Amino acid sequence: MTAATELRPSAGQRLAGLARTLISPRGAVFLLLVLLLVAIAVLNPSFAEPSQFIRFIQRVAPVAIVAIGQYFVIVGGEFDLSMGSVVTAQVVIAGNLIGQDESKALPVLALMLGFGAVIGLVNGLIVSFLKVPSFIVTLGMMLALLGAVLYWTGGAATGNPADGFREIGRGGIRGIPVIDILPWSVVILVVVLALAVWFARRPFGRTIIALGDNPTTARFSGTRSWWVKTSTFMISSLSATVAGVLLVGYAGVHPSVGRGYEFTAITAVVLGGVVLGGGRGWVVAAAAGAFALEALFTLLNFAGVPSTYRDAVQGAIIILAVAYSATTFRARRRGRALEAPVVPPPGAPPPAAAPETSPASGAKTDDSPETPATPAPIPSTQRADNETKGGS
Amino acid sequence: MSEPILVAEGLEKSFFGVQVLRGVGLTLHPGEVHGLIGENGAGKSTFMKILAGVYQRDGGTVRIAGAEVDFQHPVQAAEAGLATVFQEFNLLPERTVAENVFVGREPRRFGLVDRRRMVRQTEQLLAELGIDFIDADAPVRRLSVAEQQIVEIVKALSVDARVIQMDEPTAALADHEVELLYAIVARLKARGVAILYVSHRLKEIFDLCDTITVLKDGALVSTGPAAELDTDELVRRMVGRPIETYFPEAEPGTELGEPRLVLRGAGNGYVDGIELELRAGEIVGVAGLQGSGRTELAEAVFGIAPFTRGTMELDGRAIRVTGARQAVREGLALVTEDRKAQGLALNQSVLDNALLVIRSVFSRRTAAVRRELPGVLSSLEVASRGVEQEVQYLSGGNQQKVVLAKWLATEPRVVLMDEPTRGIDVGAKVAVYRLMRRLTREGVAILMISSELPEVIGMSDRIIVMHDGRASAELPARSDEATILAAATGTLAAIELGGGAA
Amino acid sequence: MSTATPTARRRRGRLDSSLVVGIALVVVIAIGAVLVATVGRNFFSPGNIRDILTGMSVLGFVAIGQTLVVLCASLDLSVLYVISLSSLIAADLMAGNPANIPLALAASLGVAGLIGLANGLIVTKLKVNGFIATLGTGLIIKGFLDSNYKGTSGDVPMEFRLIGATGLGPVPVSTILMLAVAVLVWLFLSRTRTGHHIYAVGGNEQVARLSGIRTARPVIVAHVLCSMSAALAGLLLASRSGVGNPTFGAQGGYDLLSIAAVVLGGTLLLGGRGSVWGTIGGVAIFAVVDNVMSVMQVNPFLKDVVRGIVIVAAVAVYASRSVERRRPRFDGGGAPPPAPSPATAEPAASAEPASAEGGVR
Amino acid sequence: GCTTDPSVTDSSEAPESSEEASVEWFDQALFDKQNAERTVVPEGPDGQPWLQTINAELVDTAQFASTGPKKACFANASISNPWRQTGWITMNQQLKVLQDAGVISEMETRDAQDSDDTQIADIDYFIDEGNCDIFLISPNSTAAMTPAVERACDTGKPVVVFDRGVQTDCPVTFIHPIGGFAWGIDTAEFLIDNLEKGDKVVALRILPGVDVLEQRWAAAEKLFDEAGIEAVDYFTGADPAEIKKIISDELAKGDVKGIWMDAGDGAVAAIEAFEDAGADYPVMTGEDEMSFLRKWKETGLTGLAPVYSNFQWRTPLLAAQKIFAGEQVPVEWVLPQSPITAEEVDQYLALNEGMPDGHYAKFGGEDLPGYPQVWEDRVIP
Ligand SMILES: Nc1ncnc2c1ncn2[C@@H]1O[C@H](COP(=O)(O)OP(=O)(O)OP(=O)(O)O)[C@@H](O)[C@H]1O
Ligand SMILES: Nc1ncnc2c1ncn2[C@@H]1O[C@H](COP(=O)(O)OP(=O)(O)OP(=O)(O)O)[C@@H](O)[C@H]1O
Ligand SMILES: [Mg+2]
Ligand SMILES: [Mg+2]
Repeated sequence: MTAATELRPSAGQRLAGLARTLISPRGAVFLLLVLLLVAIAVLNPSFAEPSQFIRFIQRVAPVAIVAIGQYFVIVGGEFDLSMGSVVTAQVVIAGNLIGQDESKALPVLALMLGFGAVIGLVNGLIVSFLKVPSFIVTLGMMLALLGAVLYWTGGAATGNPADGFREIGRGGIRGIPVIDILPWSVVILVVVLALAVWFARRPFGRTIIALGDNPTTARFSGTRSWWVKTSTFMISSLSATVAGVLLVGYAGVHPSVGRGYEFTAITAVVLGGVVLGGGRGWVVAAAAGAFALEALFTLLNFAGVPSTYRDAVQGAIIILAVAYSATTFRARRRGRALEAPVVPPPGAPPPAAAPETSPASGAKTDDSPETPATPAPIPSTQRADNETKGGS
Repeated sequence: MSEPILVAEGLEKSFFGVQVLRGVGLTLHPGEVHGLIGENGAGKSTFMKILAGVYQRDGGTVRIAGAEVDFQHPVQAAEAGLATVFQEFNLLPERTVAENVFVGREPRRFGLVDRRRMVRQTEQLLAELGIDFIDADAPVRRLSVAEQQIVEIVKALSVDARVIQMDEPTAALADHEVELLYAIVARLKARGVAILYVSHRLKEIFDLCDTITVLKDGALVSTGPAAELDTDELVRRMVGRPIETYFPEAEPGTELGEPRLVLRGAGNGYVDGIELELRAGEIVGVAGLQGSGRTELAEAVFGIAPFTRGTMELDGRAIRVTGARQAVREGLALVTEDRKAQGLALNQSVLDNALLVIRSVFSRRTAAVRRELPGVLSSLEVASRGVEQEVQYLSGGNQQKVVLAKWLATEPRVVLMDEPTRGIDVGAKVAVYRLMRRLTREGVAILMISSELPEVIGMSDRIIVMHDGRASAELPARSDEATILAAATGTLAAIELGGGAA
Repeated sequence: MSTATPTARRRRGRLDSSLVVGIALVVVIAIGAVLVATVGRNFFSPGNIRDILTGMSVLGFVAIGQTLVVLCASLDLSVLYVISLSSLIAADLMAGNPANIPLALAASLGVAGLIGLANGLIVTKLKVNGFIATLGTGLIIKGFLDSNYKGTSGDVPMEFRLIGATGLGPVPVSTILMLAVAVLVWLFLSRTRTGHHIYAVGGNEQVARLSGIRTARPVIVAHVLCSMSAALAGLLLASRSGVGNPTFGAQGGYDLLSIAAVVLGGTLLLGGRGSVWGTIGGVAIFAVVDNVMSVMQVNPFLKDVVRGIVIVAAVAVYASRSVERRRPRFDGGGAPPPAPSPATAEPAASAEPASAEGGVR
Repeated sequence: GCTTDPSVTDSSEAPESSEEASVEWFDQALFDKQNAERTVVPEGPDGQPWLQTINAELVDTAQFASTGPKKACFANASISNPWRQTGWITMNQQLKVLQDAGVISEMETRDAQDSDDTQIADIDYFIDEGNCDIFLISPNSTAAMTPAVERACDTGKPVVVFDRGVQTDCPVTFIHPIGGFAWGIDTAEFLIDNLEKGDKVVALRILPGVDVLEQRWAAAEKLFDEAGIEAVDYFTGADPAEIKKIISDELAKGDVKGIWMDAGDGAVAAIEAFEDAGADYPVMTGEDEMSFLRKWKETGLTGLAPVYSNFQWRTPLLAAQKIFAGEQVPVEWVLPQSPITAEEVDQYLALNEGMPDGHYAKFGGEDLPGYPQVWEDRVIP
């Protein structure tokens, strides 16, 4: 096991590993999602029909895409509170600039993407170069952007954009056997998720995580921190743009479209086990967090919970889910530290080989896992390193 | 002799299955200064932390004034009269000196924190130490490292301890400040306080200590009156083996090549007038006291805080490096002194850390490097449970090897190593030394900053000594410790003094 | 290093905390006064001052509490609903009867304290990030409010309304109360152990722990006090309007605004540094900006644009100030220089300047 | 863990305050009053509904009679929704007319951005600093604004309140359309007429706690209940995405025959949810917002557009004119409020062609300067 050689896990080990993953913080969100979906299907069996289920995915797509964008910002160690306003702005832009003229759809789409990129660029540059906390930068952007868009449009959009454009969020490929219709939203979500997974594994994506984990190390390693950071903001603004395109198709233009999306996205990402503060988390889990959140809302709808109680249930579940992750995470981390006896390097001379060692040595040579060295109130440095991230 | 105030017997400690203390014990008497010495990683700090209640011992007993104690927390220890100046700083930079001194046990009057008393007592403590240049009301972030060290000492003194442990208290102090500490120790001693004193500076040990205990690899080597020892004997007990086997010789085929890195009159806000020629296949050691600007020299070369004066040439080309990214592209590598803060992303895997530089600077080479990586890691003898293991679970030495792997992957031509063996065990050290020799044979130029003089002496082809931001001397290979120290303290004239002091 | 004059150092140290906020406030006031004068009004007239101070009071209460929480590196997003809830509890319990005032005050502060306690426990014991924890508790309270209240409720007796309606000259009583709370919190932070420990825990939890501080306690206390001071904001709103309202909190957007005011006041979002007076300064900046925009009848949508820009710009001023490396040993080089010219080199330095074209690539 | 139960209140000290401390918004007396007002033929100039009155009880304003241009101070709740934006545009155009006529010198406006606290401060500022000759107030909420409005009355200057009311009689006049109960009755009766007993109606509500909105639902819910219509209500925040999700889920649960809305925002999304699910169009009540009228026309569904008369935004300034002229004005100026029916849709669509979707068909500004450009471009001062 030395020298970085890996063991090939057997099938049984893999299954056990899968089970462990599901109850682990990393997999908890998938477990939660499955439970919620099953509960919905029990309450309303038609939900499980492919044609209904695909509609559910269509509906989640914008939130999931926003969560994917927010994932990159959070895992890079920052926040993006401006996503909701970007969604709103893009929705209103689409309504006002495209109007009923289908031929404008493509140019305006390009403009929207450009606009999204610029918003992210501005956020990122201010965070990187003016050293303003991203919480504040994106909060300011959230206010300013929404105000500017409302000012520009006199508070409301002219109207829904042309149906051709709205088809992206509303329509799909019809006549598919089992599912009847394959909404474009679903296709786009799959593409975005695939891109995100691919991107997160690319050198650049891994650099984002490393930067979120330890910005100093990243800087000393030659990372162009400002660009990496800025790009995460651009990704999130672009994902908000895509969500805006889907939403304007799905629902139409209104200045309240996108309201609260930043919090929904952050919640989804955290539900997905991504650590606020950066450096830890899996993009698929973040998307799953969005699905879990939407499934929760749907479940509450189907269960007939009065709409006023929904927030309360949502709040409780978020706290419990995150507390579960946070506490099991700590427990596991402790456990892991225990089960990780570091094999001394073969090159190292055995300690006892030193000529003048005290005779008292050798009293305790077994590799038995030691308790992690610390009294309760003082964690050893090993644990301390991520405690600051995982904790409050 | 009086009754012992502290008796520790047979202390044992393991971290994750690696035993770092094997039945170590010692006895402290009131008014005694007890030196605890040993190599890096010998277990000195661990021993102190067990006494202080930071770590729980696995075995052994500790008695204070005859009563057996088992501290769960340093505050308990402090209440029992045992205070500790830890090796790492434990200060809150945003708080004032007085607030730091009294954090956790602020004095109160009518239920409110008595700020004035806090400041007054701090000033008093400072005055007792004869220090007038630290403002008790100034935020600690404004203090220099030395001043911060003094605050740490004051913090320990403020509990009115009967036993004070000091873990390398002079590491960050300049000469006259060391004198100051001497005075402090003398005063404490006169008060009947027992002091357990750790230092790597043997001269200090002989100047101050009544008794000396030597640790090696977590085990007790000897304990006895200082008067019975001299420097040579002490070193022999500490190191326990001839230094020749410790530092590998240059590998056959290593050739001194063209100058790779040349600095002429280079300087910035932190270093000044640096003259340096680093040739292919050469290891140049940089010695100096802490705070002498060695790290800043490396950082300047690497573009973290670029030079603003003078010239820098790389392979004969004049260049200005203004950022780490550019430095990496130019073939430079910087193994930073603070592994955890600057060298690693602790939550990431071995693989991710090893690929960090490649991914962010030469991303197109990632796939190729990734294929070679297992080979590199095994050649460095990295012990891990696989490349997917998070580096935070690795031992310090293995972490350091991951840092080295990260840089080797970039195939650098000039490697700047800042304390490359800090906090890693003997075996890992030898591995690092071997690696350095291998690199030089391949024509790499190495600038090695180290606080461990034997290492500097054992590995360097030439030695630069820094003092107060300037290169105060350039010494040939195998220069003796005394000369280096003299240059480091800016008192080259005192060369003769060093070795024979005791 | 030992000879550096401590006084000079101190002056620099003090400059970048509350003082900068004060300077920023003065600048904002100066600009505001000029702008207000251009529309023929007097910025310093009693009515205008009263408007500004009134604008400060509610946000001031919330931001004071938020300061405590931010100082220990947490956040409180639930203040929004605590404000509404406390206004409702108070107005309902008072029910127009002055005799009920003490009970009503005790009840709303008590409930708020319990909510803060819950927040603190969730953050410290369940290890849920403050952002998420308080987002969650906020939603729970919101659900409670929406389910149990359908609009304004209760009746605040005249005696209690006077607090919101009277003033000493141009200074409203509510502002005086707010400033009194600020003084109390300032005393709490500077004169109690828990206050000191809040800074310690926010600054470095490890160090705090090593120093024997039970680190959960200050965080919990901060959350409790934050909720209670949000409740004071709710009480003030009830006093000013005569009723409780389940949307009082949301109307003012006090969650994010209070955090922005805290950061604007120079408190580190990561905890450990900051002061109540800075926060009051931040709140005052907001109030002045709002007042000036109202007097100038700025389009309401544009007001948000200006607010957004002010928040970022003001924090940028502080942030860029606090980016300081260690002190340079050699003058001339200074902190990371933007475009150092080799010409400034000392005489000893080499003659040949580093050529630009020889360098990169 | 809360110590109060809102339904338990000490009623001894709470006179005539039906809203205060009440869980239910339903108020039989008000319901009956508004129900009756629906069928009253309004008095006043033909074709100028903003000057018409219903069951007016006039009050003398001779004490305010005075010549010369006057300064109006307008404390506005907000312009945060399309209805208020449209009205605000109309009001400003009306202002121009009155300024040209030398009645009003200027109107100083403070916008409270939906905050009670801000609006109270705004009114106090006007009292101290405004040099106001008349206060126009569109309260952000009924009970909370009462003390501030009383302070404005105490200055002795005329006070005009419109849209939402306050719990005091001190203003010279309180201008509003018939009200929420009338809306609720209009819409519920329409749905009941067009649906069968046992059919399901989904009610889409914007937000809780605003009296004019709550009363709409209070009336409708009562009538649905009596008629055996199954109605479920949701708060949507006017977010069309939210609306669409809600309808989709309801459709997944079973047939939805009717849609009831307490405001027109988002009507389109509701209709589209039916289209996307392949379900039959519901019987639906929206509002006179253009987006709904257009979609209604396009789909040909069975619909009704209840109206919360947007033209009321003209009335306060016109009331000011009357007050300064010493003319009598109604104490409670009830403006007509009649829904747009299927027969009238074409007419209103034609009338408002070119207006944005967020425009309100019965905005009543056709005779004002700037028509139609100002409304088409949504020029917000
Ligand atoms: N918290 C810890 N977890 C794991 N290993 C540890 C921990 N603390 C110390 N060690 C290991 O224990 C050994 C002894 O370390 P210790 O810090 O006591 O050495 P030291 O003698 O003080 O060295 P130095 O002179 O460098 O300060 C080292 O190998 C170190 O890596
Ligand atoms: N003039 C100065 N005033 C205050 N602090 C200084 C000064 N110069 C250096 N320091 C501090 O001293 C510490 C060590 O300095 P530096 O890294 O330059 O020296 P070094 O010789 O590399 O020391 P080390 O042995 O710690 O690596 C740094 O943290 C730096 O902040
Ligand atoms: Mg040590
Ligand atoms: Mg160094």
